[in-house]
Amino acid sequence: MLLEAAGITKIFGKLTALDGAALTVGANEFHGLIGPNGSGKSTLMKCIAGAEVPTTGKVSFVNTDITAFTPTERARAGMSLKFQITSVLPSLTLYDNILLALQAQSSLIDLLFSRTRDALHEQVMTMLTQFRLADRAFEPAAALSHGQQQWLEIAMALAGKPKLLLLDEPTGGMSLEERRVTGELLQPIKQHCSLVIVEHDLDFIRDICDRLTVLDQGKVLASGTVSEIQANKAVQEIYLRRA
Amino acid sequence: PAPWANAAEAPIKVGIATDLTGPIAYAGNADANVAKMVIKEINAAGGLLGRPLELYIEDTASNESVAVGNVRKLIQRDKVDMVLGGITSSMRNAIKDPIVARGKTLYIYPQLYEGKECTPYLFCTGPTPAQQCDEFIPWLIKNGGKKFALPSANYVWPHTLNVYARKVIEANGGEVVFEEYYPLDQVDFSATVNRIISNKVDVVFNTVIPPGVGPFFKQLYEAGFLKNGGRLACVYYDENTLNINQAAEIEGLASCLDYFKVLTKENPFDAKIQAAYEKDFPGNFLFAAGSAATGTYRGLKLWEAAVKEAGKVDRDSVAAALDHAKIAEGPGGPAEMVPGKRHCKMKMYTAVAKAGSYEIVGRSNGLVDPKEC
Amino acid sequence: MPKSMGAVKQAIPAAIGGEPDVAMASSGTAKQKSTRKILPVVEGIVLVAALLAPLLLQDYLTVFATRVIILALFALSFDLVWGYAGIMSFGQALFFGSAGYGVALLARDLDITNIFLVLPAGTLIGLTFALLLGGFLLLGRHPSSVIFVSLGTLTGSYAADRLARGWYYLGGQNGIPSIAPMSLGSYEFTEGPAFYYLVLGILVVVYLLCRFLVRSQFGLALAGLRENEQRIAFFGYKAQHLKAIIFAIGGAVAGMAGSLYAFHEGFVWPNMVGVVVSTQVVLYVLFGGSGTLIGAVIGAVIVEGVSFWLSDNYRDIWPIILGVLLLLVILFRPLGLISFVLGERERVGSFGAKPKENVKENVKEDVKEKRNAP
Amino acid sequence: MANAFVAAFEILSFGAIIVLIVLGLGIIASMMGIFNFAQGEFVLLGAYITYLAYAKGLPIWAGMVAAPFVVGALGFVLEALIIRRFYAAPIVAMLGTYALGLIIRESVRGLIGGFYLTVPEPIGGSIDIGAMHISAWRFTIIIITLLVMAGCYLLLSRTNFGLRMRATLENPSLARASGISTPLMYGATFAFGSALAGLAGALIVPVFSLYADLGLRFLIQGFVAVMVGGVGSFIGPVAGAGVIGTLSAALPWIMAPVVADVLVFVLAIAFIKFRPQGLIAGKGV
Amino acid sequence: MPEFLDIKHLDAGYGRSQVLFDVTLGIPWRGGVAVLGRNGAGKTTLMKTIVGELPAWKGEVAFDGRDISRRATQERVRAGIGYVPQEHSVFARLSVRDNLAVGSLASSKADAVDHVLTIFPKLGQRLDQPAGTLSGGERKMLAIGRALLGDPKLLLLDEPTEGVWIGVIEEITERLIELAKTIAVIIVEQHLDLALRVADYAYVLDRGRVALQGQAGEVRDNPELVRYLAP
Ligand SMILES: Nc1ncnc2c1ncn2[C@@H]1O[C@H](COP(=O)(O)OP(=O)(O)OP(=O)(O)O)[C@@H](O)[C@H]1O
Ligand SMILES: Nc1ncnc2c1ncn2[C@@H]1O[C@H](COP(=O)(O)OP(=O)(O)OP(=O)(O)O)[C@@H](O)[C@H]1O
Ligand SMILES: [Mg+2]
Ligand SMILES: [Mg+2]
Repeated sequence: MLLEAAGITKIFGKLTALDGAALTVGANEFHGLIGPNGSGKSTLMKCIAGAEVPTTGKVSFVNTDITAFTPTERARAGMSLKFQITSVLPSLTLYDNILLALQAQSSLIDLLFSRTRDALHEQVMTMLTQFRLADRAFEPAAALSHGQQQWLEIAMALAGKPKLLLLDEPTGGMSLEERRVTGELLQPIKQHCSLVIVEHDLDFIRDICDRLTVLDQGKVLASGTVSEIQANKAVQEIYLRRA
Repeated sequence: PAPWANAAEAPIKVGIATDLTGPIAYAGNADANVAKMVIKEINAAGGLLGRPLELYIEDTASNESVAVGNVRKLIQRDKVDMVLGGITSSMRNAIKDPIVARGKTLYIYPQLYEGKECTPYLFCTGPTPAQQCDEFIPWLIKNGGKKFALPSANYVWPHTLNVYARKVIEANGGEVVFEEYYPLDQVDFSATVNRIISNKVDVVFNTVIPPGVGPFFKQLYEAGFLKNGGRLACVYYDENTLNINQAAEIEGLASCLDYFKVLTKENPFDAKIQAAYEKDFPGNFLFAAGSAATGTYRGLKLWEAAVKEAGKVDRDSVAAALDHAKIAEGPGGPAEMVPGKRHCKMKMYTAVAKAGSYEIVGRSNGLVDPKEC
Repeated sequence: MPKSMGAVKQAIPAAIGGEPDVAMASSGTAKQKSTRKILPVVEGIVLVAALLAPLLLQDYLTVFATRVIILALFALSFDLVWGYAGIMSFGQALFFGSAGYGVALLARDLDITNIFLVLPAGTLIGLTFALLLGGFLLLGRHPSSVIFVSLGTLTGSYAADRLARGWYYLGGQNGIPSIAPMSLGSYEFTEGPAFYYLVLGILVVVYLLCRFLVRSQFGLALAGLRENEQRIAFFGYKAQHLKAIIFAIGGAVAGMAGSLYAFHEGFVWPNMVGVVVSTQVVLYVLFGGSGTLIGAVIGAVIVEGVSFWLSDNYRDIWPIILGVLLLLVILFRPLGLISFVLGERERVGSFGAKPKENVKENVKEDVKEKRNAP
Repeated sequence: MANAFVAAFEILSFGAIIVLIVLGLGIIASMMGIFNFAQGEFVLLGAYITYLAYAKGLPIWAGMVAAPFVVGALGFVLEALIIRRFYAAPIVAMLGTYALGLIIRESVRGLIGGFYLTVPEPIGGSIDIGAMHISAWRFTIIIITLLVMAGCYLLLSRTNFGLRMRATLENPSLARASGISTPLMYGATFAFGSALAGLAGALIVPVFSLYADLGLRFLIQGFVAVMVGGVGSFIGPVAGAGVIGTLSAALPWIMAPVVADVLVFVLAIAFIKFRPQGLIAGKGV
Repeated sequence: MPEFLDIKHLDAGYGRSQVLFDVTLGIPWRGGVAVLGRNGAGKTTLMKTIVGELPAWKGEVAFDGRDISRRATQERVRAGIGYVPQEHSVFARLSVRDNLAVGSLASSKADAVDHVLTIFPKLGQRLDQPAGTLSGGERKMLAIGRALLGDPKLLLLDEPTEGVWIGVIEEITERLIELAKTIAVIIVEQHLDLALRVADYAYVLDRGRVALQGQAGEVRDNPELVRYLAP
């Protein structure tokens, strides 16, 4: 298994946001994480990426225990996260945003003497073109609309060539057509990368994911292949229940 | 000025570098005013060596870095023949090198200070610890008591002065109960006041400076120090500093300086310069000893005497003459340089604050020796 | 403060009148406006002026100019940490002053004035102090907020000032006067043209190094740091290390400036480590324009020059006038004087060249060209 | 025993003075996110107005009452003309207010001739309990400080003012979209913070006498207090001021004052480092 | 008879870049209006211009018969416009309770908050939590709740259901349909179904221009629509 998170509990004050949740993702697997609002999806993603420290539980990645790793160390181990709330670097250009993500793992010497810059240029422009942002490459990211910022963030998350990509609601604010395109853009990475994706749009999830995990009130309600989940009684129930 | 328009030779240039802005601007402005007055007077009397005097004033801004820059203007741009100024010791320290060593110019320092300044070509015309303590402390012991406290601001003047004062106190049978130093801007003295009261100190020989001194005296007063017969002593207290506290809070405070304004009642020459000063500069900047105004006057006059004797203005000739220069009249009386010492003998007065003004209670017999260098 | 700096930054240009200079014709078909490159021109003009200055100025002004150049070096050190990495070092004087004190003690107690010993020593002292303070303030579990760092450094500098005033070995309030001149063999650097060209040379070298630094990809990492430290940590940057490194480099440059200053002025005094000088350097940089190296230099020159002139001509009220001028610049030119000639886009710049030009230009080592492709 | 009582009183009274001075600073820092470097000069202006009243022969308390209003009004005007432009950039704000402070300070220095001037207390002398003497005015200051603190607390917690203010600082555009007039809120808050500084100046001038650097003296202490207490609430800075004030008055009782002086700051930075949110984490009022 | 909100020939943008070109639209006194368009089409910009966060460069914005294009945002809001922004739609450091309190500052109804809490029971469990720590969906609920508390006569919703769980979307949709019977609602939405259920009329923006408009049903069936929504 590429990623194994087990027994993750996260307590905020009185609230137990995650209650022994678990998630396993294999190599080259696209894994969907679904559940009602406040069920702990984002919190679980953050615990995996290191943005939150779980109260208890263990995360291992490529057979190493990374529970005590900082976000930087996790990123260097090959994880990459797109936050639910977009957080691009507003006054830098789109180009620089991507470049920043691309060169993150270079050594200090490389950074100083810019040996990688030419090599990176092609990649930056390819990414931007793929995400239909190339014509705005030299504008500051702040000038993008919300949806465009989502694209940029996905591009940045992809740029680091991660082994595991964590996307928290990447298609928020996108139309059906735009979602479809996003799905297409994600497909090719399956060659070298696994994906955990949080989404509310079931159709989208169904289209691209191999397996699903359903969270409800901090607990894993069900986990399995798409068809297993669709047949699951408990899951159907929460879809009928109102928040 | 017109009368000099066709003078044969260029004017003699006098540089003043003093704190025109910043926390002690009141002193610096008074010094600058005195310089203007003296220069005007000399020029009115026909100048020096037949040449007019020209005054160059620069601000030292209580900021050593600004000061050094401005002093260089005096030396390098204006090429003055002499610089007088600097009020605090740190200022003197900062500017003496650009003036004397790098600038090869004569420097006169007019303020009362801690002594020990023995740099060649640097002449001091304000009182030294010996001049302020030798007669004053015995008076305090007689009129206050034997137990002294030495609360002080933490810088070189109090440190050095206290060493001397302690010697005199002990030589006269007194005792120093404690000697303590505070950051310069300390404004709360409850711990100190408590020690003074509980140790039954007779005399507080104070070298705390503003802004701390106001609250300090007030706290002492409120704790009943004066009521119980304690005596305040402070050797930089002059007319300027009287307003820091209400009269009652410093009733009986004793000071020892080379000049007090009350002397104008007994001394016609003092009355004359005081009147001339107030006529020209009626504002807030008082002609007072603690702000170096008297030292400035004395310094300029001694220098005038020296230039006259030397007959030229180059540094070495003037310094040689200034070494033993004398003036018969000055603020508080005559003054003369002690040969080889570059310090100045002068008369000293002990005065006591009564209801917001000073009363002279003691005078030195003749000129007091600075005992420096 | 939990408030993200990202949001604050984003608001700056719009809120303070600086138009968010988004060069694009229309929403869909955005095209970058061809921007003339003004920065190199400004740099060239300043350099030529600096080279000619001693020939045109009277002696005493050359001495003054020497000091200004040393202060410009100091300003550069602050600009590096604040303008480029977004670390608000409100205590930059601590490194400047401690190096000054350090070399003053070397000269006073050990008679060491050799330029090849004292300058490295001063630089090292600045570096060490910056590493210590920076390590304490910037490293740790939680990333430290800008306000915390600014007040932390300010307090550090304030405490150092008070320590210097209270410590007798350092001369207390009086500082250390009459420092012997810096020497090279039997030659002594006294104030004047030789000293001027010495510090100018040092400034140019340090400037070029800084320029290389901020335009390398390392500079991009710094820009990311300035924008949002937490975010770039998720890319895999060792954000805190980067911060500590740049802070230490800033300290080293400040230390070098401090030791030159001590020898040039011939004395050191507590203010030199204190809040007054710390604030002063911030003023230089903001006045000139932070985030451009040349802005820091221009700021130091203008602030010092104007104060010098004002104190000459408005002797009694010059601090007030200076205050008013500062306020006006901060109000109407929050991005500094440099923003009169430099657009926001060129200031923030981009680390990527546009594709077309990049093909044309095949310059290998020269970083500048790549960034500034016309 | 008596000694301990006097010590406690003295330490407490200095703590109260620092609290009084920091109140306004804390409100502006917490509610508006601006570290106002001109705050010391607002204190100075309060002191100066009190002095003016005294010098013109008016009763001193009249000056003390006028001071907060005049300084508050000035704060309101300055906010509209100057401070308003800085909200987006807290660091620029520090320098802008620094320049403002410089202008005010140097002007006042000109007006008072750079001297140290005494202003008598409206309630002078000391309260004598047996052999102990306690300053009547310092005692009054403690009482007024407590009253002002309580008043501010009520204002911020019991009225919508505090809520509007916090909403405005947190997200100005959303606050506007919620119908809050953000310019008015900023103006009112800044004026309120300035008025408190004016009051502090008026009350402390009899203790410390009037001089141009009066406010500056307390500025950094004030910032440190705000940080120690915690930005973001009203109570935080007040608590911080209490701690810093009493600490800097108490330490000289047990060690050399020069050491105590530096120690306070070192302790403060170390404390902030290990508890960055401050004594009281910024929540609520 | 003039429309409730009458926008004529509106140009607007950021700095020097123009985003909206000659936009004209009318919103009736009650009923829903949908604004559609792909990412970057200018929907948010339009909303911001209506509430006054962005100045109109040219053209006219009239509300309730009065020109409001020069008025400050807070005045427009007090005049009866409610706004749920797309991003930063809650006061992150204020508690949920305080967020709601800010919403009801202007309102006189005592039980208004309770009413909102019955719509979104989830919020009731989170009252003392800083709004910035809410989950994405909870945050949206809070933003909508806050806007409802102000008793608006015209409600602007910029993607109110982004990140909201399907069950809740249903709830929100019903509320909005309800609401649109009494007040005017402008909704920007990527959920085409939802938008067109709430709205009677729809505008489609393309690169800052109105490309298509008409009754909800017509627009939905228009073959052009897909083209305008595709990236
Ligand atoms: N820092 C925090 N402090 C307190 N509570 C928190 C914090 N962060 C999250 N929560 C709570 O934990 C719960 C889970 O939040 P999380 O963001 O993981 O939900 P989610 O599944 O991502 O929901 P959504 O689909 O709405 O984004 C929520 O109820 C939220 O309010
Ligand atoms: N602050 C800004 N400065 C400059 N341009 C901007 C700014 N905000 C948005 N834009 C540009 O204006 C155009 C319209 O943006 P707007 O946010 O209105 O789009 P939108 O229709 O709301 O898109 P989305 O569906 O992604 O939210 C876009 O091209 C965007 O890049
Ligand atoms: Mg979420
Ligand atoms: Mg939008």
